[in-house]
Amino acid sequence: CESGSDRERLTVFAASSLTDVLPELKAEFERSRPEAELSLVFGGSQILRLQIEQGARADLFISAHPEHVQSLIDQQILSDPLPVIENPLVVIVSPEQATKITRFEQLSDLKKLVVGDVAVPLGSYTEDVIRKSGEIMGSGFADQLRSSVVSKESNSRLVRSKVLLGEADAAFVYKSDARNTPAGVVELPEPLSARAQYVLAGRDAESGRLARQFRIFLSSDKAMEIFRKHEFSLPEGPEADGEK
Amino acid sequence: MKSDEGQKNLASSGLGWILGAPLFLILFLPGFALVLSAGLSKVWAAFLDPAFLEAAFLSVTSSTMAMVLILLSGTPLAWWLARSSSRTSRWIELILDLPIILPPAVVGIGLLQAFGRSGIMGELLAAVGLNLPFSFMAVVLAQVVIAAPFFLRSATVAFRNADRDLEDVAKTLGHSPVQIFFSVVLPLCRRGLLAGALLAWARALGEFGATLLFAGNMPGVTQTLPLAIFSTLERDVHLAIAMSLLLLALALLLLALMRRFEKDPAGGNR
Amino acid sequence: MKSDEGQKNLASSGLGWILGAPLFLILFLPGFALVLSAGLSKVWAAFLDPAFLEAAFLSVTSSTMAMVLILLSGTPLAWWLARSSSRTSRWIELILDLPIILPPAVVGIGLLQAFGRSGIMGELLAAVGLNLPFSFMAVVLAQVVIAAPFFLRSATVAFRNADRDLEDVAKTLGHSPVQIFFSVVLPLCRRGLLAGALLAWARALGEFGATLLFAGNMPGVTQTLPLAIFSTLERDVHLAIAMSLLLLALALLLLALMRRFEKDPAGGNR
Amino acid sequence: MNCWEVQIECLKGDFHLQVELSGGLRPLALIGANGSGKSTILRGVLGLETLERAFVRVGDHILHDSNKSRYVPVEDRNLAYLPQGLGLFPHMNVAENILFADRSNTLTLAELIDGEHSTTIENLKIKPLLHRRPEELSAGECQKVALARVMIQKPQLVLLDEPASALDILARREVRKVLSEQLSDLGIPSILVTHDFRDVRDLAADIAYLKEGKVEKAGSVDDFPGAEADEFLNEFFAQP
Amino acid sequence: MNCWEVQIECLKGDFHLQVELSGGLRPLALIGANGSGKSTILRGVLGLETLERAFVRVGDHILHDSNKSRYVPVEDRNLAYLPQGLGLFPHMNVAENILFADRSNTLTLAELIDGEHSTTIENLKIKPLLHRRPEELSAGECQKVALARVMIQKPQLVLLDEPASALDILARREVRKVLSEQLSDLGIPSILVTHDFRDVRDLAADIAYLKEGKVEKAGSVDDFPGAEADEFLNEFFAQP
Ligand SMILES: Nc1ncnc2c1ncn2[C@@H]1O[C@H](COP(=O)(O)OP(=O)(O)OP(=O)(O)O)[C@@H](O)[C@H]1O
Ligand SMILES: Nc1ncnc2c1ncn2[C@@H]1O[C@H](COP(=O)(O)OP(=O)(O)OP(=O)(O)O)[C@@H](O)[C@H]1O
Ligand SMILES: [Mg+2]
Ligand SMILES: [Mg+2]
Repeated sequence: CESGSDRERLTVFAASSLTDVLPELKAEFERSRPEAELSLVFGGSQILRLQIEQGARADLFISAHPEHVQSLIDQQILSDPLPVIENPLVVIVSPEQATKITRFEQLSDLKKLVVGDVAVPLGSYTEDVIRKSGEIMGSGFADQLRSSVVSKESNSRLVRSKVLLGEADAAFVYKSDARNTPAGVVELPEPLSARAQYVLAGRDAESGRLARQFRIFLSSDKAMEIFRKHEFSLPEGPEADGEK
Repeated sequence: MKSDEGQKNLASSGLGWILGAPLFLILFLPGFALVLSAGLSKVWAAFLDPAFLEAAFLSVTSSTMAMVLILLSGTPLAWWLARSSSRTSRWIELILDLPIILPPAVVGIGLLQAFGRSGIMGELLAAVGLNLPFSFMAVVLAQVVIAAPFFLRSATVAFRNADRDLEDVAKTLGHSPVQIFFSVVLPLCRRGLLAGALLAWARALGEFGATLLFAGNMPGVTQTLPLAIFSTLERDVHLAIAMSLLLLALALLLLALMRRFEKDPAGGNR
Repeated sequence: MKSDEGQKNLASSGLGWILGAPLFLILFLPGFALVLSAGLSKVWAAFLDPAFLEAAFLSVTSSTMAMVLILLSGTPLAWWLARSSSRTSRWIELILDLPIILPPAVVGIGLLQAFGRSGIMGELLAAVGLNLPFSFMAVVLAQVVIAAPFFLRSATVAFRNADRDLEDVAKTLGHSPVQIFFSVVLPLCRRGLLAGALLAWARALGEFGATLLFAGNMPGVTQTLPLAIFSTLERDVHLAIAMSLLLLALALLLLALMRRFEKDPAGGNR
Repeated sequence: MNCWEVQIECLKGDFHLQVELSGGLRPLALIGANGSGKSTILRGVLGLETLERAFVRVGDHILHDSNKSRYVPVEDRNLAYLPQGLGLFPHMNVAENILFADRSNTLTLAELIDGEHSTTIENLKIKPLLHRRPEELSAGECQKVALARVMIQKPQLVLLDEPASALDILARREVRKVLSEQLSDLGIPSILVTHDFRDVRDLAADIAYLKEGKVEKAGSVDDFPGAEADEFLNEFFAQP
Repeated sequence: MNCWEVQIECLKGDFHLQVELSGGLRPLALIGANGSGKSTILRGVLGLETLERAFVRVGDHILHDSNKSRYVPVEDRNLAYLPQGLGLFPHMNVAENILFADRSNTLTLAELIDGEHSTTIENLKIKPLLHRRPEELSAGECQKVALARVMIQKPQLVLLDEPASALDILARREVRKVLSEQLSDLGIPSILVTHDFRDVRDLAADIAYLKEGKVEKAGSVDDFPGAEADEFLNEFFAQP
């Protein structure tokens, strides 16, 4: 694995919610250009940003929230931001309750709800959803949701694991993480919908050609197909959500 | 003029210091860097952060409860391990070290599968009305599992090193094993036990991964200081660092309190 | 017929076992639950996972290097701590415990700020061409910082408990302090030092947070087994558990190897 | 009937101990070369050794009978013992060490100094040491403390392992005097290991001569003629 | 000129030691009550005690002179010492314990058994013990091992702290014989702490009588008249 010293190397730091999809993209990309070798490093967007600030050699950085990329650009470490893909929020329901709970309004029947910590992108999106649900469905509903929260986790996978291990009844996660699980999936009703925006930025000086090619590859049809398979959705253009 | 004997001792322990200095620096510099990087105003902000006081209180209470459990049940267990010479006890001794090696997050998963709603003991616990995950008791339990091995190993070694002849003499003086344990064995093993308790308590106070998985992260219920710090890390690194320094200060305070006990009650130090 | 003396001993250590059983169960059940939940096929899949072998190799080499550093520099440091009675050394002893209390992730940040590009020692290290963060050496360094306190405390207690009179006698026999250290002090403190080394090594092997921050999570370069397990946890909980069991098996293997050293070379056990 | 009787068989490495002993109110002096098994016998009587076979009776109590699987735990035997290694507790001061032997657990420091044991403390000259730790004492002073710890007990049988080996000559004389008075006053039987003929003489003790784990000869002092065929006994009785 | 001279002042708690001693080739016997400071003097000469003031000369070497801030480290003093607590290393067997005293570090087990020290091992009767650990020995056997460790050394001065206290009477006689021969043969001076007059007599030693940290009286045996005003001396010389 380490042998490819003659191959061109590209190090990509990516938000941990891309753990499943990026390896597939990497395989596809490397198939089309055998001289390239991609190495993927996953972590929380904030942690990765900190590491890049402290000198980690990342050629490209895909963050789950535009804020982290923007901060690195402000520090003139990275440049050329590019929205890549979006990931809508859904609610997953523990397998035992999956048949009973199918609509968002029924969430107030559940006792144990797990959400993301407000400090991470998932948590801030979730908080927006709950706040809006109070406006639309009555403040009693939102209060009921808030009081049934038993834990505020630091990423979507941790949140999901609580439901899959049977400890929590339901949880707000990214749609990509709801794929291929025994849990029931409840989509958010249209007025409440929220989505994470993945933004990419790169180190201009060193990475050069290969990085540019990977950028182009990410917006190719082939890449989009893979993204869609993993339940990501295309960016809806700058006017859709914009800077939060 | 006092004897110059001291000089020689100094010289040879100076060697210890010279050889030990690299490790000291490696251990000291990161903490020092943290102190430098956190401005005083940040520390103040961390102190005022609503999450801080609540989490600090939770940390102190949960680690204290964990330590009580560890000391109460771990001391006899370590004693048994030290005194039993069977093969079984050798294996048990080994097994009890394993939670140190497992990543704490995996320990947390193990805890869920053992004491969770659908875990091995789940129905039993539900029958007595106990619902551990996402509760304060889960925090304590996670800390016990993560920290106990450190106490157990130190205590076992201490008991094993204790002078059996003195126990025999105490028996001939008519004291029961339990009396002997408290009036002879414990005082003789004091240092080793205290060191073990200190390691365990420090580890419990710093516990993060198992708590996160088994108890979750709920401010005011299960969010200990390390969890609060980790949450803060996602939003403001310098605030998180400042909070860590407060954790250290808290620990130093508690340590200084404990130091009073470490001193020999009668003043001697050997 | 052998004496019945043994019966009594058994009875009183049986009490230890009864009181210790709750803690034993609490420590044992999570691991047991993990073993149950991971099917054999998953364990096999984990073993074949490309990340596994690479990470296992990295874990073994890095923790071995960390232990070498800790033993080489930590032993003299602990000796100095045990023998110095100055106030400074008391404070240093206390400070050296602090990395246990800090959340490992914060230790990692501290390491970045101390040895990172823009850290305190950054320019110095850059001048000699060393770029520590996100390298294999960073993994070793993180493990040293996280694990060393456990060794230091155990070793300090062991040295403090050593019989000074025997050292004096060895001096009168013409042996230099260094000779005495190796031929008298080390053998007498063998148990405490080994226990400390064991704790430190187990902790180094399980280290996660500081490594993640300071060394990053780069397969083949800095991804140790706990990091690989954490990454796997994101994608497949059961695979991660299976991988953890492999980590445990690896640790048991290494522990069993170490047990051979713990035995007294001359056969006796006291 | 004898006050106590002991039958012990014990294996320690190559060493094989097999003895039968008994005694009345008079002290029994165990004599013999180094390594002949004297200390092992005392420890066997106390229940501190693993014995192949044993029958130990003290007064009316059978403390150990391996044929009937009877074994009274060490702490219930009510025997006073001065070990050869003294066995002082390093974490207790002298007074605490002595008071630790009080089975009723009621004796206070004040009573120790002023009560019935005041003469013991006085005679042994350890009053100024009461607040010191064992590590702050000379070897002889330690032995005096260990003796005091034995003397405040009121046991069924007293076992003393070379109780005067580190004492100066005056203290030795004193100890012999105090022991002989106290033991006969209270009517407590005793077994005493010694290399000093003066102990045997002053305590008017019977003698058991031990050789390589067996009782070679036993009896009162008068049973041992002036000149013996055995070199050890010869030298032993040649002492003044 | 004397072979060695010692001036020592030392404080230990309330105890104040202040002595001046010197000696020729003849052994010097330090006698005195328990706690009079005998062991402390030996340890002071060795450099093991913290001394207020000290001047220690052995042969031509000044080992300690607090006026001139001269202090030779313990390990460079080349004095042989038998501590009162014996100081055997529990992790070494008997042979290793003895060989550990070989400063040249060349002596092997075979040489110990067959070479120049074979008679020492023979006389002390410790040959069958060579492979045992100290914990597997009787008290007297331990003392014999400690003696053997002293005797294989060729020091400037020998310091013995009650070297025969746990020995049986035959072993004591043997040790006195071996010591007196070996010390005078090799011309090594010695200081011997003892409570036994026979040691003084058989080694033809000079005497220093210590009382509460001071030298009360010193001289050859002939300087001490038969009947003394001092009770201790009286009792001491009343020994055979
Ligand atoms: N740490 C200490 N604090 C106070 N006094 C002490 C301390 N150590 C020793 N002493 C006292 O110093 C005195 C001299 O002790 P030393 O061991 O030299 O006596 P000794 O002559 O060898 O007696 P013995 O015949 O019993 O061996 C004793 O009275 C003892 O109580
Ligand atoms: N663990 C052991 N292994 C082998 N032999 C042992 C062990 N323990 C004791 N011995 C032997 O048992 C014998 C009896 O020892 P014991 O201590 O009873 O002798 P003693 O008569 O008290 O001698 P002393 O006069 O020296 O105190 C000794 O020869 C000793 O070497
Ligand atoms: Mg004996
Ligand atoms: Mg002495």
